[in-house]
Amino acid sequence: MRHALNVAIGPVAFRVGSPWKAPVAALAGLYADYPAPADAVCDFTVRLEPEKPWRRWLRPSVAIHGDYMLPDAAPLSLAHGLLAAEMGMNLQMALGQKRFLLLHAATVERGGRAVILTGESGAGKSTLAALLGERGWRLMGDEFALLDCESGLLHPFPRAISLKNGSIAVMRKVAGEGRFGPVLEGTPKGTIRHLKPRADAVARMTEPARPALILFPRFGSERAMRPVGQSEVFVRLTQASTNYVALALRGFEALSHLVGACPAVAIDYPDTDTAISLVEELFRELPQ
Amino acid sequence: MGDVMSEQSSKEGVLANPTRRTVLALGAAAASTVVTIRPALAQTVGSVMNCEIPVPGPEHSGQYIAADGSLVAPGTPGSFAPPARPITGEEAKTLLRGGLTPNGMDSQSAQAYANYIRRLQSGMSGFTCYASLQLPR
Amino acid sequence: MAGPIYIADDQGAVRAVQLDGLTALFHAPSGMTHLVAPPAPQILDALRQGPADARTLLARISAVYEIEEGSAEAIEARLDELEAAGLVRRA
Amino acid sequence: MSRLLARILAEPAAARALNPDQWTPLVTAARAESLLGSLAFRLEGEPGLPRKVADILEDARRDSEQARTQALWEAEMARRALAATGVPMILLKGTAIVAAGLDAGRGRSIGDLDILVPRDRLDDVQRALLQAGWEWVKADAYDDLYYRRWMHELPPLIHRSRDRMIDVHHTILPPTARPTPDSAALIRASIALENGHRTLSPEDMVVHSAAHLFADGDLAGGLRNLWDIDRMLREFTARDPGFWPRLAERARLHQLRPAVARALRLARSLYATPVDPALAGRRRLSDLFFEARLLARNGWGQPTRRALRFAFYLRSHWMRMPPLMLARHLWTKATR
Repeated sequence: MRHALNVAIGPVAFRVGSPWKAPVAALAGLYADYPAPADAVCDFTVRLEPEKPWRRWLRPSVAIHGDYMLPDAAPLSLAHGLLAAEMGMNLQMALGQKRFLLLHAATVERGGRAVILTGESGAGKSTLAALLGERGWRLMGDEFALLDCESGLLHPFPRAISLKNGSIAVMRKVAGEGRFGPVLEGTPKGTIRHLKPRADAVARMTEPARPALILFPRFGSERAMRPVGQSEVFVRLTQASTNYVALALRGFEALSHLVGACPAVAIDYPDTDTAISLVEELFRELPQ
Repeated sequence: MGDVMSEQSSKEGVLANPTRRTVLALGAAAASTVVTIRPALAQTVGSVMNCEIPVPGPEHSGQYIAADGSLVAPGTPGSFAPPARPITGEEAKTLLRGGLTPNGMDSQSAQAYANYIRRLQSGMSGFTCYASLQLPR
Repeated sequence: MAGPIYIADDQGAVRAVQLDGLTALFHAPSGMTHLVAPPAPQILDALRQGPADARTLLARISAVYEIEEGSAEAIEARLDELEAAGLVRRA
Repeated sequence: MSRLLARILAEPAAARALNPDQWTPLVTAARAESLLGSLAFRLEGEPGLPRKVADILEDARRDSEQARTQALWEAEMARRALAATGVPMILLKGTAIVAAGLDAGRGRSIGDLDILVPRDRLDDVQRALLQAGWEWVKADAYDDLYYRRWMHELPPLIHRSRDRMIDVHHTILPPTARPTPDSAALIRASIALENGHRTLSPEDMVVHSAAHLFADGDLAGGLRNLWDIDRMLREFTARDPGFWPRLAERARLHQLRPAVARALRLARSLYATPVDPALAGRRRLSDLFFEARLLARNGWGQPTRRALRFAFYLRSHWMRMPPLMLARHLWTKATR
């Protein structure tokens, strides 16, 4: 690999390599403030490489390869190399993470207590977490929550936030231009722009927090909340986890403990201000 | 964490300490009382890959798609030529829900493609993508 | 005529957690998690007293619980499900 | 990087001399060769590993324990499904290795469930599996015919709720391959384990591994298969001094003496396996090609030596089919 980058995000270290300079350089820019992996050892390797040798020059397209791969993954255009890198790292986490119970969820923390925001893609959890991260909360991650099976604590995974379409403008109002990556137009998910988390979120990326509240946010309806029963939470979280089955008994114990220990609420919201007030209200009502 | 677990575990079993003469419904013969948790990728698939489904897969390229989704020889009456490009994950999701027909497809061929996708099985091109679009089973 | 005899794994093979109304079972031999609704946990418990056919199980369960008439079929259907999930097996 | 991987597997203490920046490539190559679990068990308790490496290896050990549970469970479900037919079901490959509790099973990754049954009971087996929830992985008529006419197994089946595949074999090499193993002898010599399963005899397990490695495929995953052979040879010969002559006898019986001899030579070369020199025979020039093919992987996990890989791919087809049939097969694949 001509170009390579090692980067640590929370407790996980990645090695990303490519024969092209551009995707690695873009990634290095976005993660300039992140530390290099401890011991110089990486958990996962991602390769952003041409699908066929001639595709390096001729209509270049980036295949996402690495330690773990999926069939049916289509390549991306070279202009979207940064998105390919993001997907490649996510893919290693989804298929290869075996230390923590991995939940597809955003997490924010205040006073050592963490709120888990989970739900179907498009529910707005990423934007909501990013906004909370600008309003007095520590952003622990916008994509994956890492539950430590032994301690029951959540570990941060504060990668650059992947903003899509409308949420780019929302965040541009509250975060300076210097924290944004390049605009990626016409990707399979529309327009994408990455936002670097605030400096404190990166500085505290090895500091775990105790889960206190599980929320299932849904954008688009009138303000509403509904408590969610334990068995429903259990099943929904197994479906939000890519490694629940692989972790076997450890996963079962960690998840049943989480479900037993945290209240869970489904919240509907018509706009982000309402969502933030709902999160604040529910967090205040938690027993100390 | 161990403490909470042992409190919650039904160590004694249900019969050992039952509430006497509790009514227990045994359910209809057709009802189901066991749900098995399966490995899940569905929620994350958009984050981990740019997924698409070739119709038909490269192992059957050139074949046409009948209305029920099965593969037939090119030109078979009532069958449809394959789409010019693979169907993306998003399009497949829309198709399977019976939503709008993706650009460049008429509704009948779209229906045949949707049926083809429904018949995909593990080991065939596109299956991982299809499986990832499924709601939790 | 007696139907097939069923056997359940012993208690040590299964971890159970109550979740409002349902029971989450971790089945160690398979590494699988099942969520089961009544009467499945009661059937498993009754079967742990020793291998039994559907009729014997019904007798064991009705010694403890009030159950409706003509339930042998329902018990058999439950046993089929539990067998498919690997939680019980035929002797 | 694969050469370093093979060396550390054979001699774990050599890991102490690794530089920090050698570990990521080593882990990546091990994952790509499905050998990370085996490496993790070999390095268990090795002092002085970087903290991160120790974590990665611990995760790999736990992961392979789960793979073992799943594989044994799938075997158990197949056993239950076939119990009423009375057909003897013999476990093959990875599942057999872990079911027998062999050293080779420590950390081994396991894919599909492979079983061997008598050819004249295939219909009963097929019926019982279909009834117990296995389904055909859809194959078109050509593939189906191909399997039934030319292969040593039923077309693959998958379980509809557990999503696991089963390969039902009636012998260990395609009938079209040049060597013809004696499948009746394989079944006759099979042994019952305490846990209710059956495996091939130790000698036949080694012969089968060698056949699988050199007479039936393009050597993809070969480094792992050769590791199985190394572990089995060491364990079986330590247990039983009469192992070598019996292995020689079984290899001859199944017409697989050349494959077994080559497996011995390559295991000795890559994993320093102590082997019987008479059975291994003289080192051949072609061993170098096999060795290069087995090691064709770099520290980014990428396959290397394209031309050599392609040559072995062609060889795998050539060996399995008489030339006329190969031409017909490739033609059908190319034109549909």
